[in-house]
This record gives sequence, C-alpha cells and structure tokens, in this order.
Amino acid sequence: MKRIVWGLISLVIAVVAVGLVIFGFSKQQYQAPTGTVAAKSVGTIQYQGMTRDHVVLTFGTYPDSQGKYGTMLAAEGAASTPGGNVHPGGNPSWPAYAPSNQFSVPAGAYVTVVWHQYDSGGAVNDPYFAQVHGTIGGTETVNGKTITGVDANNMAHTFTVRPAPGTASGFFLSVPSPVSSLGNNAANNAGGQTVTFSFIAGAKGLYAWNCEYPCGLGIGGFGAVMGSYGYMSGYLHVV
Amino acid sequence: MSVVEEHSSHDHHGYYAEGGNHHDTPQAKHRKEHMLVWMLIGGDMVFTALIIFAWFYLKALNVEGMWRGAACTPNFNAGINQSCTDGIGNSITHIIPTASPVHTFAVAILAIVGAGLMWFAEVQARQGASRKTTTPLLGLASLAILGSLVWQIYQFQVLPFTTVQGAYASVFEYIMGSNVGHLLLILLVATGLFIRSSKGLHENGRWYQIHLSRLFSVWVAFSITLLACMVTFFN
Amino acid sequence: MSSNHEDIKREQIAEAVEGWTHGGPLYRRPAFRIMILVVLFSAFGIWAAAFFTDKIMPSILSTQMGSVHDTVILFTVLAAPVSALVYAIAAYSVYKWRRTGGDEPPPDGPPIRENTLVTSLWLGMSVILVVVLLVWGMTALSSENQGQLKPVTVDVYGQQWLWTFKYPGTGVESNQLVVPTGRQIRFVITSYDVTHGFWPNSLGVQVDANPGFNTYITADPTKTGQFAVRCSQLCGLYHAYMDANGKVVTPAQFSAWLISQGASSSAANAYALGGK
Amino acid sequence: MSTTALLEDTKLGPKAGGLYRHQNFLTGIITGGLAMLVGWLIAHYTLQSNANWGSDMVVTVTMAAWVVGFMAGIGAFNAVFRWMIGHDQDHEDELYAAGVSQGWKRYFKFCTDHKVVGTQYLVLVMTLFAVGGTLAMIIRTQLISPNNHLISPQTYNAVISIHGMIMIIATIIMVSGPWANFILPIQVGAKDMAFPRLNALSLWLVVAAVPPILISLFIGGVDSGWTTYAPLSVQSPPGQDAFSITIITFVVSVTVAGINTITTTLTMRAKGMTMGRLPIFVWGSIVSAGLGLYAMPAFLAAQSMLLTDRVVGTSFFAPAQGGAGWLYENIFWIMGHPEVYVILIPGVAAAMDVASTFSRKPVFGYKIGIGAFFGLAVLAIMVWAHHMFTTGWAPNLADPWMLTTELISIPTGIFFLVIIGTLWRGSIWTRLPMYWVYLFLWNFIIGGVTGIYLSDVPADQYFHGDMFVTAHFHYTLLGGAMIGATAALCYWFPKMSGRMLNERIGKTAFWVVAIFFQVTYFGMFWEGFQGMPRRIAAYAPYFHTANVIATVGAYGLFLGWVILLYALIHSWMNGKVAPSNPWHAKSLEWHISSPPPLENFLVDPIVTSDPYTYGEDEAATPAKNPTPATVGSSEEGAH
Repeated sequence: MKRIVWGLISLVIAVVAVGLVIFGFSKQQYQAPTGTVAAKSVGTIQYQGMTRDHVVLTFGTYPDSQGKYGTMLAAEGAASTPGGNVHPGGNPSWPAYAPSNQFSVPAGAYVTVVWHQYDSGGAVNDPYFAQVHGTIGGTETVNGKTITGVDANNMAHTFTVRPAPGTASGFFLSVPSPVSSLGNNAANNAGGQTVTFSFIAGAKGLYAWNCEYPCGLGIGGFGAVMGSYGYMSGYLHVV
Repeated sequence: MSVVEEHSSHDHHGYYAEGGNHHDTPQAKHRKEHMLVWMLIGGDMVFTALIIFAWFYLKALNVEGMWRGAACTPNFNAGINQSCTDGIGNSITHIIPTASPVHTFAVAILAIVGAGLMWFAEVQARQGASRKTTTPLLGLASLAILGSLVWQIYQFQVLPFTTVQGAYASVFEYIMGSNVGHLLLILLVATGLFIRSSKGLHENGRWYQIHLSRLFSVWVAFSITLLACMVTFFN
Repeated sequence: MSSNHEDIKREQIAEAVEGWTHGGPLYRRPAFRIMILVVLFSAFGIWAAAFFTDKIMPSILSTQMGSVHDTVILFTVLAAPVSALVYAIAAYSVYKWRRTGGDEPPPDGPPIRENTLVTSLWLGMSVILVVVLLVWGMTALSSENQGQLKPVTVDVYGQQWLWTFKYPGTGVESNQLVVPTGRQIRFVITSYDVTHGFWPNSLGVQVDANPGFNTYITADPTKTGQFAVRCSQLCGLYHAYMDANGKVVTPAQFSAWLISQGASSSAANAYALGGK
Repeated sequence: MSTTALLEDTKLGPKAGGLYRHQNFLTGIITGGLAMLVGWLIAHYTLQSNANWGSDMVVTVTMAAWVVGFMAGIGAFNAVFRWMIGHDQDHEDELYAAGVSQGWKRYFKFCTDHKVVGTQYLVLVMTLFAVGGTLAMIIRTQLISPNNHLISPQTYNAVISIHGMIMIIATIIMVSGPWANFILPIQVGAKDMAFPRLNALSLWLVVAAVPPILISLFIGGVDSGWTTYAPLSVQSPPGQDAFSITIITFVVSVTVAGINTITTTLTMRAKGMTMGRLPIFVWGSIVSAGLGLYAMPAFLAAQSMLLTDRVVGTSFFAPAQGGAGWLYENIFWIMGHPEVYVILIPGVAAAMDVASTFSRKPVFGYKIGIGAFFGLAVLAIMVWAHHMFTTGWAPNLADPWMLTTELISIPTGIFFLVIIGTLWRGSIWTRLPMYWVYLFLWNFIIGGVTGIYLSDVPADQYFHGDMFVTAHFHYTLLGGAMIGATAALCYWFPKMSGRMLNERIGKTAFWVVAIFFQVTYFGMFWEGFQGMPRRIAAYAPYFHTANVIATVGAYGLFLGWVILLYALIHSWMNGKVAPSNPWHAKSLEWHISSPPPLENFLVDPIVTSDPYTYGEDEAATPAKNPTPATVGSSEEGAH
C-alpha cells in the first residue's frame, strides 16, 4: 500500500514537473496574434505557358510592433485587433511585420505580394540585399514604379525567403523595400511605401523568411529584435 | 596517538584558542588555511594572466585599427556598417588618449602601503606586541586600502575615455573593475583584522590570521602594480 | 623497497606469463581465446569502417575529402584492434572469471599489483600509435596547401543567415557556390556580423567566418557534383537555415555559369580558365 | 574521551547557532526573492533608461541580487560577519551548524557536516540531470522530423544552450560534489572536510546559481550554445546575462570546493595514511580539483568579459570596436578543455576503485594510474586550441596542437590498462556497481577512439561542428564519466543511505540505459558522418532516418535513467538495511557504520596498508598487514 501511495506521489510530482516545463515553453512560444495568414485567391493567371493559381498576399512592416495596422487590414478584410501587439508579452517598441509572421501560399501558385512598408532604415550590411532576387522578372514595383533594387545606404527592411535545409533546392527570394517617405520620423500607418512583386511559389514545404536589414542592436545590428523570433522572422508555408 | 600532531616543530604555539572548527587544533587549522590562501592566490594568478593575455592579444591584433580608436577605416573589407562607431551610433574618428599614469600608480602605491602596513603589523604581532601596537597599524592599513579603493573608483571619473571607445579602453576599465573587486575583498579583511585586533584577538602570539591576510594582500598589491606597469608602459 | 617485495613482483610476472604459456592446451589458454576475440572484433570494426564510410559520408569531390575518407578508414583500422583488445578482455573476464557470490563475495583474486612487462608493452604500443597518427596528420596537413595551378579565389561572406559568394573580377555575386574542377580554389572568408562556420561539406574543408578578419582555406575539386554548404557554427535564430547549394562543374560550365550571372565573357573566361 | 560518539544526541543550549537557528532553505528563497525584487525595482528605475544596455543591466542586477540575497538568507555570511566584528562562533555554534540534533531539517540548512553536504549534492545533481534530461528530450522531440515546429528556433537555441550548460554544471559536480564530499574525507580518515563552512558554501552557491540559468529560458534565452561564443553572445537576448551570473557564481563554488578537497587530502589524513596508500579515487578527486582551480578562473574571465561587453559596452569581442571573437574562444577553451578532464578523471578513478572491489583484486598499476591522472591534467592545459582547428586562428600552429592532442591517448590508454589489468584473472563479482564498470569500458573506448578522428586536423575539417562531435563527447562525458559516477553511486549508495540498492530494478535500469545509449549515439554518429551540423532546429530530409534512431534511443535512455531514479528512491525508503561493509571492501569508509555517525570515527583510525590487500597473504607480508585498523579496535584513544 505504502509503495503504491509513494509511487503515485512520485508520478504526480513527475507529471507536474513535466507539465510546468511544457507550460513554460508554450508561454515562451511566439504566437502570432492572427495565426497563419493565407494568401487570397484572385483567380488564375497564364505564366510561361502554364495556367497557375493567382493569389495575393498582403502584409505590412511597422516601426513598432504595437502598430495601428487596423486600417490596412480592414481594407484586406482580415480580422484582427487594431493596435494589438504582434508579439504578446514581447517588446512592443520593436519593429515588426504584421498582421502575422506566418504566411501561407499554394504550391506552384503565382503569388503577388502587396507589402506596405512604414519604417525608416539606413545602410545594409551587404549590398546584395539591396537588389531584388528571385521575383518574376527580377523586379519589384514601388508605388507603381518598377525597379530592380534600392539604395543600399538608405533602405528599410527586406523580405528574404529560403527553403528549409536540403529541400526545394534553388528557391530563393529576397526583396528590399525603400524607407518610409517620412524617413526617420516613420510613424505607424503613415508615410507608407507600397512594394509589389510576384513570384512562383516553390514545392510544398516550410520556408523560412526573415529580414536581412540590420534593424536590431549589437554586432552587425542583428541583436535584440533580429535575434528574437517573430518580429523580423517567420515562416512561409507552401501548401 | 591521534591524527593531530602533539608537538610541532614550528613556533606556532597558542596563537589560536577561540572556537573555530569543532575538531581542529590551531596547528592543523593554520596549515589548512595557509594552503587555502595559496590556492586562492594561484587561481587569481591564472585570472590575472588571462587579463594580461587579453591586453597583449587585442593590442597585437589591433582589429580594424581600433585598439585606441585610431586609424579607423570605414567599410573595412566586409563593409561592416558599424565600423568606427562607439557602439551606440557615434562615430569615432579620433585617437583616444592614454589614461594618466598618476592615478594608475597612486592606486598601486596605496595598495602597496596597505599591504606593507599589514606585514609590519604581522611582524609586530609575531614578536608578541600587544593590541596597542597592532591595532593602529591595522587601522592604517585599512585606511590605505580604502584610499586605494576610493582612488580607483575616482579614476573612473577622470578617464579620458569610456568603455565603448576601443579595445584599449575596454581592457583598461576591466582591469580597474578587477582592482575594485580585489581591493574591496582585502578592505573587508583588513577591517576585520583591525576590529579583532582592537579586541585583543591577535595578542599572545595569535598572529596567524594577520599572516594569511597579509599573504593575500601582498599578492593583490603586487598584481595591481603589475597591471599598472603593463597599462602604462605597454599601451 | 624490500627484497621481499621484489620477490613478489617477480613471482607475479612469472604467474602472468604462466597464464599465456602454461594454461593447458592452446585452445583453453585465456590469451589465445582473447586473441581470437580480438581478431574477430577487429575484423568486424574494419569491415564496418570500409563498408559504411563510403556509404554514408558525402561523396568525394575534392582531394581534401578523399583524405577525410582515407583518414576515417585508416584510423578505424588502427583503433579497431585496440578497442577489440579491451572488449575481448572485458568479455572474457565476464564469461570466464565470473563468480556468483550472492551477498558473500567470491574468494579474492591473485594480488597482481603491477606488471612492468605488460605496462611497458602497452605504453610502447600507445606511443607507436600516436606517432603513426601524428605523421599521418602532418603529412596530410602539409600537402593540403600545395596547389600546382594558379588558384581561383572565391570571396565568401557569412551573415545571419545567408552565405554570399563573390567571384572577384567578374562582378558576380551569388548565394550559390559554383567552383570548377582542375583548379585549386582559394576561399577568402569573412563575416558581416557574428562567427559562422563555412563548411562546403563534400569538399572536406571547413573554416570559420570571423567578423573583422579574413580566414583562408583551399580545396582542390576533382570531380563534378552537387554538395551543400552549411554553417557549422551556431549563429543565432536561423542557423539551421543557413544552407547554400554548392556545385563543382567543369571549367567551361563554370565560365558559362558566370556569364549567365552577368559577367562579361572576357572576364568570365579569364577568371574561370585562368593561366597556369 | 570519545565525546564524539554522543554528538548526535548532544543537547545544545538555546542560543547555540545564533542566527543559524532561524535560517534555512525557505528563508534563503524568501530573502533571495526580496533581494531580487528590490534589485529589479532599483535597476528598473535607474538603469532601464539606458537605451542600449538597459535591459541587460536590469537582468544582471536582479540576478546578482538573487544570488547575494539567497546566500545571505541561508546564512552563508554569518560566520564571515561574526569574524569581522571579532565575535567568533563558539563551539556550540559550530556544533549547531554541523547539524547536531536537528534531524531531517539539517538537509535544508547551511549545514557544515560533510555527509549532509554530500547528500545535498547528490540530490542537487540528480535534480540538475532531471532538468537537463528533460531539455534533451525536448531537443530530440524537435528533431524527430526534419522540419518540426514543436518549438521556435529561438526557443530551440535556448534549450540546447541550457541543456548543455546544466549538464556541464551537473557533471562537474556529479563526483566531486556527492562523493568527494561524503566519501573522500572518510577514506582519508578525516572527521570532516578541511573547511566545513566553505563546503556548505560551495553547495549552496550551486543551488543559488541554478535559478538564473532557468529563468534565462523565459527572458529570451541564450542563442549561442553552452559555449556562448562571442560575438553572437554579445548580441543575444537578456537571457545571456542571467547565464553569465550563473557561471560566475558556479565558478566560485567549484574553486572553493576544489580547494577544500585538496586541503582535506593533504592535511587531514589519518595516521599511517600515506599518500601512497590513498584509494585511487582520492587521487582522481584531487587531480580533478587541482585542474578545476586552473580552469575556473578562465571561465570567470570569459564570462565577466562577456558580461561587461553586454552591460557597459566594452569591446573585448566586438570586432568593429577592436575586439576579437578569437579572444573569447581562446579564454573559453583554456577553461573548456581542462574542464572536460575535471569531469572525467574522478569518474574514471571511481570506476577503478569499483573494479578493484568487485574483481577482488588490487588496482592494477596504481602508480602508473595516478601518473596518468597527472599526465592527463598537464596535457589538458596544453590542448585547448584543438577546439579551434577550424576557426582560422593560428593555422600554422595546427601541428603542435595535433601533437599534444594525440598524446592524450597515452594517459587515456593507461586508464584502460588499469581497469582491464584489474579485471585480469579476477574473481568477478557481478553486483550492480560492476555492471556499470563494464558499460564504462564499452562506452569510454568508443568515446576515446572517436576523439582520435577529431584530433587529426584534416579529418576535423570535416567533422568539426557536426553531430559526430556531439556523439563523441556524449560517449566520453555521459558514457564514460557519468557511467563511472553511476558505478560510484551504486557502490556507495549503501554507505550514504544506510540501505541496500534494489539490484533487480537497478539491473533493469542498467540494461535499458546500456542498450538505448548505444542506439541514441549510434544515430548521432550516423548523422555526423552524413554531415549534419550540431545545434540545428531543422535539417535536410536525408538526415531523417538517423535522427529518428537517435530520438527513439534518447527516449529509451531517458526511461532507463528514470528507472534507476525509481530504484534509488524506492531503495532509500524501503530498501534492506545495509551492513557497514556490504561489498567486503577494504577502504576506510567501510569500517564505520552505514550511514556514518557525525565526525565519522569514534576512535581515530590507524592505517597500516593501502585498501587493496585482496588475496594477499597478510601474515607473510607484514608491511601490508591487516587492513586499516577497524574502528573501535584501535589501541589508541581519541584526542
């Protein structure tokens, strides 16, 4: 009897301990406030002799993660809380992508990205990222003007996507954005630059994206916000 | 026969009679604590050696010409955009001056004086001096060490640079911080000895705690002096 | 040391030798049986090394990777008998000298405190093995940096979390590493932010990308093929995703690739085909 | 006058112990928590405003306040303070501090009795292993599929870093904590450690060091592995500050503990216990402690420089301001390589002693074995740069580093010679501790020979930084040192607890551990050969098979350890009462009751031979005559 009681007590303690660890980690996990944002289908498109699904993905970049992205989202018809914090429990003054850091697009689709960029910027570590890589035509459109790159010494964030290790070899996408028209006075939801580009989604799988503009602190500007998951980094699910 | 020596060839009789560990003779206690102090000094020597290594290594590498904030070339080969900034975005384009050796050596000399006074107190106590002799000596030693500590902290105010200005400044201030830590430690010890001496706890040949404290204080004074010479003559 | 003690030592040596030579018929002697086990275990180890190394390690695309394969096989061949000896004695002791004592211990074993002969042999073998290893390593190391041809320089930049490769003189910058066969490749590696580990794995070389410094490594590709360039030094959030595709191609393909990346054909040919 | 016999029942005066009477683990936590709160408030309102280092300063101050507060609350500074004001503790205070007449409560106090400290260490080590093991399970679960999304990459990096560091902390103290504190003083015939208060201090410093490193998981984590290579660690989230505070605290603890072990052995041996008669475990412990004294200051230097880089902006490791990551790597490995042998040597030494007892033979080559410990210690401080073969630092020095590294195989080879020499023609008594010795042999040789691949520079250019290295050092540290420590645990468990360990459950645990250990690390070697880097949260699909094998193995391995833990707890509560010498071994600890009384020996022992007199004709060799004098039969009285 005594044995059983002690056994049960040990079991309870063990379960509680493991439970606490799991609870702690679940709290630690980044939870995007709106979950995964799926690209909206707008029909089909003919590209290089193939009919592909045409989808539109919309997101924005804000100088702080408590951005008032309500206006834009309303226009996109997405449900979210205006003024909400992109990283619950995180640092609200850090810049962030919104409304989520998880995006999903269909495999092989023709994806058009509409990116509203409201943040300021500066010089990038590697001018390579001031150029457009991997889009259709190798170009992006900024406020209606088609370009192949931006000023490496005065640029804002990038949207850089690469596949998970060892998969879908060859897929690579990196698109820079110019700084907010308000420059260093960048404010949420003002001075926006609309960056548009299209790419053909790769094979099914998980792709990681992040920003390669050093907008954090520390060595190479990659500390703080850049080293923390969820603000300037996330996943592109190709489904 | 027990594990404890009944007779010691050393002249250590009767210097320790109060409490202490519940199963130690004074001789055994002295022997152990002597070993303890030397091992602590040994560990501290490794630490000091590593500081010296860091100093000469960074000086020799002179990464991006930033040993003393000099010869800074923006966009060094890899185009690092943080080149020539002080870590908080301010550009450094000047050579920072070296720290004044006056302050550096003032700290060292005061530490030497403190350790020397402690040593003198030990000699007196060994010769059977009463508290009337040792207490003022230990009090003066504490004051000298306190002076050294205060001066070391004061030096932070008068440095011609801040931590962010190059590797030279970094190691220099790290050494100062290490000195503060060491001086604080021997200040506590010296103050304790002073209070204990004033209560007569070092009378009647019970000098061994002064002896042990002196060993460590001398090492600290030595290491401070060594580092002071290094930062002054090899900068 | 008393003469008594020396007597005991001598007796012990004699006793130990007896185990080898007078333990009854050959097949019953411990030494013989252990040697059989050693041979069996070693054979297994050597077979496993020879069989698995080529099966699971990435293919050999450079002389350096070839030397990695050779080293793995040689070291396994050397290590197998040593391990086998320990395993054989351990296994034999459990099998043959085990006593089931329950709560009471078995009778004491022979008080063999030391055996100069065995110890010397053991030490001697260790030293010989070390010398072999050292000579092997030094030879490989010294031959590593001798290229006969004018090397192709590739500038490698690590950053969180992407590799970029520049082919100086051609203006090409890519996130793909393409190198030609038949030329020594000299990588000049640095980092924009933190320390990364540059590891083109089928080339069998590896060196860190350090911010503020250039590091150098050379490889001699011998065979065309694909490989992965990985980051071997934890570099933060997306360290796992810091992969790049690598390709060894023929010089002509290399030149064509450079041109497709925007290099002028004269620059590409000069760079790719180079002079001797 | 054997007053010591009655020590446990001594009635102390109502004021004995002074402040100690009101201090225990709980007051430590309360005081530490309050200090933390105060530290946080002050730092938050005065330092937070610094835009660059504010949050780092706040974390540093808060965590340091916790350590100081906890230590003050548990009573670590009482004696120091009383020394300073010249009001020393008297004999009764000392007895109170040693836990006289406090029953189980002494285990939650700043208790100076070495046996209490040893037991506390054992529980602490097991707790740390449980935490580290759970983290390992999280890592392996994340790696069960190529692109698992169980935890974010940031959390993954934090988990691998904390798993690594917790395990390093736990393995450094796993032998020198429980066994060098509990068993070593008895083996040399001492009544306690040389510095009982420092002994308690070393324990509680580790306890104080643990919360910061766990808290670091929840304030952004550490994203640079247990090595916290700069400059990545300079830009890490604030978890790194808590991590550094943990290390700095731990360094003090290990230094103090090492000094204590060495001093005890050198100054407190019983009459007749010459250095040549010490059990080999004692030799291993003091060599390891001495090596720790050399290594730990380097850890302090590395982590304090890192901390100043983070909180006041110095530039030891920031290249743009004149620093160099290579500086960190050098200082770190000046600590890091000796530290590996700090972990390994006592584990090996314990395995040698266990092998001797259960082969019923003396340790073979006692002297050359000790020589190997010293040889290893000396070589350990000359090989640090082999961790830096591929960093690009000083490539011209590769040859000498390769030489010293490969020389290490000579002393390591002697370890095997000693153990198999001890087994040779022995009477192998297959009790549980001996099982672990065999597993030690099996694992450690795999760990040893795989190290040789890594010592070869050209081969290291392939294997460095990949899972091969991970598998290699798990084979040596977990498979070698920790299995040796487990042998020691099963061997000395009856002495510590006064209960016999349930061998049936213990052997079940053994087989599960032994088999799944091979499965786990076979999987990792496979990954390594294939070229999978360490510390990655996602991997290419062709590593999948090997990873599944490793993960399944890891679950089984974890289960095995849980079974062993169950055996320990079960036996500690319900086990058969242990006799004083269940293994019929000959070293001094087996001559006193299980568990030993306070101050160990009722009568001071006189030692007339080493503890390895198995099978020797005791009458014919008077020099080795009988085993250490049994307690109570000595003709000499206590002092």
